[in-house]
Amino acid sequence: MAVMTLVEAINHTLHQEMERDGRVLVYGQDVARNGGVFRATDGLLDRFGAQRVVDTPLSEGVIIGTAVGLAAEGFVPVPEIQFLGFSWQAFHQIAGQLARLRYRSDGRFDCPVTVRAPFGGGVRTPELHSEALEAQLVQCPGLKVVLPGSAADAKGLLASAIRDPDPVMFLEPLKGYRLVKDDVPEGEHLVPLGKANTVQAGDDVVLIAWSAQVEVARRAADVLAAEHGLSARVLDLRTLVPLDIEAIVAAVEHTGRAVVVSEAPQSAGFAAEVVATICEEAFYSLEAPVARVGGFDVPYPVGMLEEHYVPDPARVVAAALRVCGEAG
Amino acid sequence: MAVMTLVEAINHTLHQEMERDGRVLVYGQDVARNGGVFRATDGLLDRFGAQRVVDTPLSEGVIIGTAVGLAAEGFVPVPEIQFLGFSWQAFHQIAGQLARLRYRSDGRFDCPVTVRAPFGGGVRTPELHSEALEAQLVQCPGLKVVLPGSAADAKGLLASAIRDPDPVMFLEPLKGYRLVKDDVPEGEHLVPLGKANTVQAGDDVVLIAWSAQVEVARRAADVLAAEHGLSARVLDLRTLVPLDIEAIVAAVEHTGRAVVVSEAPQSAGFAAEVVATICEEAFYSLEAPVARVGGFDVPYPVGMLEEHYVPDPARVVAAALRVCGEAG
Amino acid sequence: MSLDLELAAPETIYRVLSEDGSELVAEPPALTDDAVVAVMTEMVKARVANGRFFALQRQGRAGTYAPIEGQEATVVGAVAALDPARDWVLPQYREPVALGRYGPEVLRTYALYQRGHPAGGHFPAGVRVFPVQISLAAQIPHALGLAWALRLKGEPGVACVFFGDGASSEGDFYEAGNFAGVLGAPVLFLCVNNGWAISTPLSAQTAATSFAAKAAAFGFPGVRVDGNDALAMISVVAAARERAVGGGGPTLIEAVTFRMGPHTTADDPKRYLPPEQRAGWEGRDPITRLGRHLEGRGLWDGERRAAAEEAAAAEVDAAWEAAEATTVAPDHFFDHVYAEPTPRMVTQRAELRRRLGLDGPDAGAGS
Amino acid sequence: MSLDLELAAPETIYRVLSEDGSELVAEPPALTDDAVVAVMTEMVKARVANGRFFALQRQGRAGTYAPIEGQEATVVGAVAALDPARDWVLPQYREPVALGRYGPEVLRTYALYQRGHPAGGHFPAGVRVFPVQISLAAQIPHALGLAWALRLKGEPGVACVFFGDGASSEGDFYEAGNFAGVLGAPVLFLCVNNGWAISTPLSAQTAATSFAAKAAAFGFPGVRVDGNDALAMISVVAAARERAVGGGGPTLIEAVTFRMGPHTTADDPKRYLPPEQRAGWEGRDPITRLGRHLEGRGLWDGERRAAAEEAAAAEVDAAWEAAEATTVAPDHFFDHVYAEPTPRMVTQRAELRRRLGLDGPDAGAGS
Ligand SMILES: Cc1ncc(C[n+]2csc(CCOP(=O)(O)OP(=O)(O)O)c2C)c(N)n1
Ligand SMILES: Cc1ncc(C[n+]2csc(CCOP(=O)(O)OP(=O)(O)O)c2C)c(N)n1
Ligand SMILES: [Mg+2]
Ligand SMILES: [Mg+2]
Repeated sequence: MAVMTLVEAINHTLHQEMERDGRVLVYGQDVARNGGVFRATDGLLDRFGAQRVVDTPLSEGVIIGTAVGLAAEGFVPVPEIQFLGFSWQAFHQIAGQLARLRYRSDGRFDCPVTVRAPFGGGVRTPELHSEALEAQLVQCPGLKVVLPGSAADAKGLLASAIRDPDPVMFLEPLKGYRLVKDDVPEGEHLVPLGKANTVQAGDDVVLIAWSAQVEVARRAADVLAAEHGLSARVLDLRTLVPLDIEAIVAAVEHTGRAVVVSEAPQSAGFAAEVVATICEEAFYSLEAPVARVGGFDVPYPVGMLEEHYVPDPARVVAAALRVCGEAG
Repeated sequence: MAVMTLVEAINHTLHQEMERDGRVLVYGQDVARNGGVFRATDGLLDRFGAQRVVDTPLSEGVIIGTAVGLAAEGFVPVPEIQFLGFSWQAFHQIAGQLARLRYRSDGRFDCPVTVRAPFGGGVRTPELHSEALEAQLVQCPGLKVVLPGSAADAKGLLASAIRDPDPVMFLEPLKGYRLVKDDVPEGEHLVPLGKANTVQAGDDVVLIAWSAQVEVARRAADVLAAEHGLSARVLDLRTLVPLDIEAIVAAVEHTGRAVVVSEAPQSAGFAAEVVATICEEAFYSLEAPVARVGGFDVPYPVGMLEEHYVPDPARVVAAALRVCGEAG
Repeated sequence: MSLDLELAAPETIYRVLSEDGSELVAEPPALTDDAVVAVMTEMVKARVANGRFFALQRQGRAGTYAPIEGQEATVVGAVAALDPARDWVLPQYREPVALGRYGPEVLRTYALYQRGHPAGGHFPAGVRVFPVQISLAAQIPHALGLAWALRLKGEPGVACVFFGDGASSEGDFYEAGNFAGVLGAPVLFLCVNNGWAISTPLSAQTAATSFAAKAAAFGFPGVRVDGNDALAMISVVAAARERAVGGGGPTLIEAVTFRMGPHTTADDPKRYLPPEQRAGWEGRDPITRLGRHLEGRGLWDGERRAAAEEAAAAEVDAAWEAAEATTVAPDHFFDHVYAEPTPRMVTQRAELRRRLGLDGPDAGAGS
Repeated sequence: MSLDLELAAPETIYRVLSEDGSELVAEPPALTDDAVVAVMTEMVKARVANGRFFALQRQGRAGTYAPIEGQEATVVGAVAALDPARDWVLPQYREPVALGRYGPEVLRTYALYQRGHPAGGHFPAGVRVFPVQISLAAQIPHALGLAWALRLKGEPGVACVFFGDGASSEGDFYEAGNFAGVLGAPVLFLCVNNGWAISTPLSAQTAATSFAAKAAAFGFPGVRVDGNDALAMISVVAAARERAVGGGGPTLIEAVTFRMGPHTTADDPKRYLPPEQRAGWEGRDPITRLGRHLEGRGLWDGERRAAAEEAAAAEVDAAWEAAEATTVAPDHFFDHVYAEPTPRMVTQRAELRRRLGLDGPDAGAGS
């Protein structure tokens, strides 16, 4: 065990996976010479050389498109999109090609590609550096969508993603890169894709979240316990595809009340899918409507305004009190 | 009144709107010389000339990107994306630029752009010609998302979209272009954006749908009445942004039971938003969980298989019977 | 080889055969007689297959078809210069009937594709052909990825990607071309300039003096070749391949040809095609052209053509009958989305199977 | 004007001033003395503003800043050749401090932008400057749309779009360039080649012989100009503008310059920049260069520079103080998503206002 920040855990895991498997390639904008704008790929160029660690031109479409060809020839590409908002430049290759290589070839080709990108906001970036696009990616069958919330999960999920035979969108909490810090097993550590994690036990209400919102939910749970005598369970979904429906249903059957926390715009965000899933699979366990706490139906705002846009513990607490029938 | 197919109604409306407003421009792939691969723009070149009706190179990104500049200079662009699946090539311009021109300029620029594209499947096309991407577009705040289900609505909604000061994704049911045929008012006919339409009254269950699935829901309603003595209400949402929450809530409060029909992949599809909205706004009126009938979590399949993928009345009937507690 | 790609002016069109095939205007590629006859035979087969798939669509038995008529030399000539054991071919959608050199499985697989069968995307392992691509230009970055991989492995192969004059307007073409130049990867960018993108003529597609000229944006050679001259195609692609395998990097090849048929069986060229333009190309048929040359060499005659057509018809019919005989499970579309289905897909599939009564007699009750 | 864009070889770099500014190597643009001094003054202002925004970020008062140091002549020279009443300017993110010719509102608005205030995107009506663009190359198709509109209206203006060497690798650049060639629209594509895209050098960005050479893909002229030579920038942009307004179509202009500072205040060039490369550019400062020329003409001296710096500092400080004094409603982000908010936005906004207690004393109870 060693305490690492989330970005250190990513960097450490990339070193281990490139060491383990010579087919793993890391490339993207500023990943080699500069070690990535967040240092996630720092040191890889020196260690593994210019054949396996490559700075690409500024072309997201071809960064993803080449991964399709490299995968078909047996490599394991781990390209980086410098900020998730710029995955839109590559959306035709992500949704139409990367996600479908196996399907379009009727099973001929595996597609073991892991696309890394920072996810979400909270650090006053310029436009398009803080997007939360998980719902758009979940609407691309063929992709797996993974969002670690802790450094240990970042390692375990990234290693699993890289070894997975299918394309994974690996979305790293931008705000958590340096803020999130926890114990990370130094040796082999795999967290399976598709298993949610109960971050904290609790009986009155379950707070369901992913990525940076897990920490927001956890802090809300502390407040609920300390100030309102409510025992809140915190469930980190970790992966949206595959979705751990069982864990969601079990949690809701246990608490009867749920709040879903996410930072994307509310309408058609993934929180809606969680609510719909709960209503389909655990309707009769519900003692109150499920509440959503999330971004508003506006584009991610500029620095001066983001604090009012991104969910905070107070909003989660208020929603939890509402679903628990208290003065929310 | 005149009976028109849906594509005739589109063509007729484009003529009227270009006549009415000299700022309206129609451009895209094969829209001029060829009149569009579905003839939606047939005759516009002869009538309005090569300055206002333009065949563009094969570049979706710049088709949308130029609309941003044209709009900023006071024009009213009505570009066409030949098939919705190819809007992914332009997704960075749609989601990051077109949707945000007003927002990024803090209100300086209007963005009266209407992007037309065929939506959905059912006619055995090659890949990427049958996508249902409404949920991804709803996750782009700044866009309005409009999906007519009848020829009359196609006219009334298209005219409203073209006159709207904000960008509208106008999604036309591919399958309905020639199959859907109804009475269309020949003169001025505007259907406001944001108002759902009760296609058929009913008391036991409401079938909520949009685009081509409205007809599927209607036929299911007939079967429910004829074979099961159930009175099904059919609500055509017409526009997903703005969403007519009031109409949804009123319908659910009236019936207590609901089925949402759509053809996109289930996970994170817009149907989830409808279910979540119902659970938030009309939870205590629900007598049973809301059911979703839709596509599966797979890419749109090839011709031989699509009949098993796209919802059909039988599936809607089965779901309705389930939510009504009958042997579904 | 006399042809110097570095010096090729992107405005002059490289030819080996005169337009009527009666004489050689440049040194022909070094090929055995059998090899040249094989090229001719493949062109004939492509033409025959073209007629069959067109007819099958008209009969409502096969799906929308994109005819290759007039462009056979571009594709057959190009692949004749490739090594099926080492080189990848990435088609757009018009080329598959002309890829016989990559094995009989190609036509069989394509027949399944035209039938709307999912296996139509699955060229068998070992066959270095990528699935038909409908999303224009999307296959171009894939070709770069394959070529990059070959280079990393030190394998002496190339990726040859076909795309149309229209597809060349997509960002994917330019982004891949630019990155290919930087990597010096062994990619042959084969732009099939057939004059039209559905109803959009060249003049509305680009103002560049040629498509080959676009290579200047990438820093590697661009060359124009007569796409109706099979021998010229072989020479140019062979030279580009040699250069790429030798580490010389990519080449952009513009094959100048013409689409004699409609865009697809759903298209009506009367709406946009000036009849005189098509007429101008009628005298330049690639099969007649190479045929005349081979006749001069005593390698071809009406009899052999008849025999080739007969053999082709038999092969196409067999492929089609096999395709029509190939069934598919209605829930097949769940099979190859992921290596392992998600829990939700398992539920969805079970529901579908129940509904369709695929799990025994008493299944499907109710729904 | 002596400069002929049609004949410009995309490899030779056009200059008017010798590198040290001591002599004229080509005919200077026809400008009044006041106009040239104004160019000099704007460059000084840009340099001063650059220092201020850098410092403000370091003090934690302003957001991440992208320094323009070294590139002032490229931007100030280019806009000096434009007509603010008719021509649109579309910046990337490094240019705004050098757009003073478009009015004092530009700097004031940019100060709001650097503060993270939403009004930072709103250049006042009448100011033909598009919002700062972070999504690389995304503004290039917008420029084409604006130019297309001007042509349709018959207005004699152009759209001049700035983008970096890195941005030139995006599909948006190529797609817009190609369509602009077809339309013959009055667009000036101004590629600011400052040697680097964050840590990515030119050699990893493209293998083309120059960025100007990419114009061959579009069918219009490409020209290289010394981006540290304000007079050369004026001549080239003026010629391109004249050509565009006269219906001659677009021009691709590559300004060769160098980014003397870090990519942004968040960047550390020590990680990638060879010190000798930067050193090589130290002697080519654009302000010193034009300064020497103007001194020779008796139009400039240390005193005037000091005065210009003082005036600039005052203007920047005023702009910043105004920005810092500008408040914003916490729910402002609901204002300009649509002309009319959706019903759901109305609910969301009401909830936010209640929570923040913006609707009177007893509001916000509970949540
Ligand atoms: C990205 C994308 N946009 C639009 C289409 C619709 N479409 C199919 S074929 C075609 C024309 C293609 O022309 P070209 O590339 O010249 O190939 P050709 O058909 O002439 O062989 C168009 C516009 C598509 N398939 N993909
Ligand atoms: C589409 C897109 N991809 C990636 C980025 C991240 N990014 C910001 S600036 C930059 C480098 C830009 O280099 P260049 O275009 O040469 O402009 P310069 O910074 O040198 O002025 C990158 C990669 C972005 N902003 N937009
Ligand atoms: Mg073509
Ligand atoms: Mg640069």
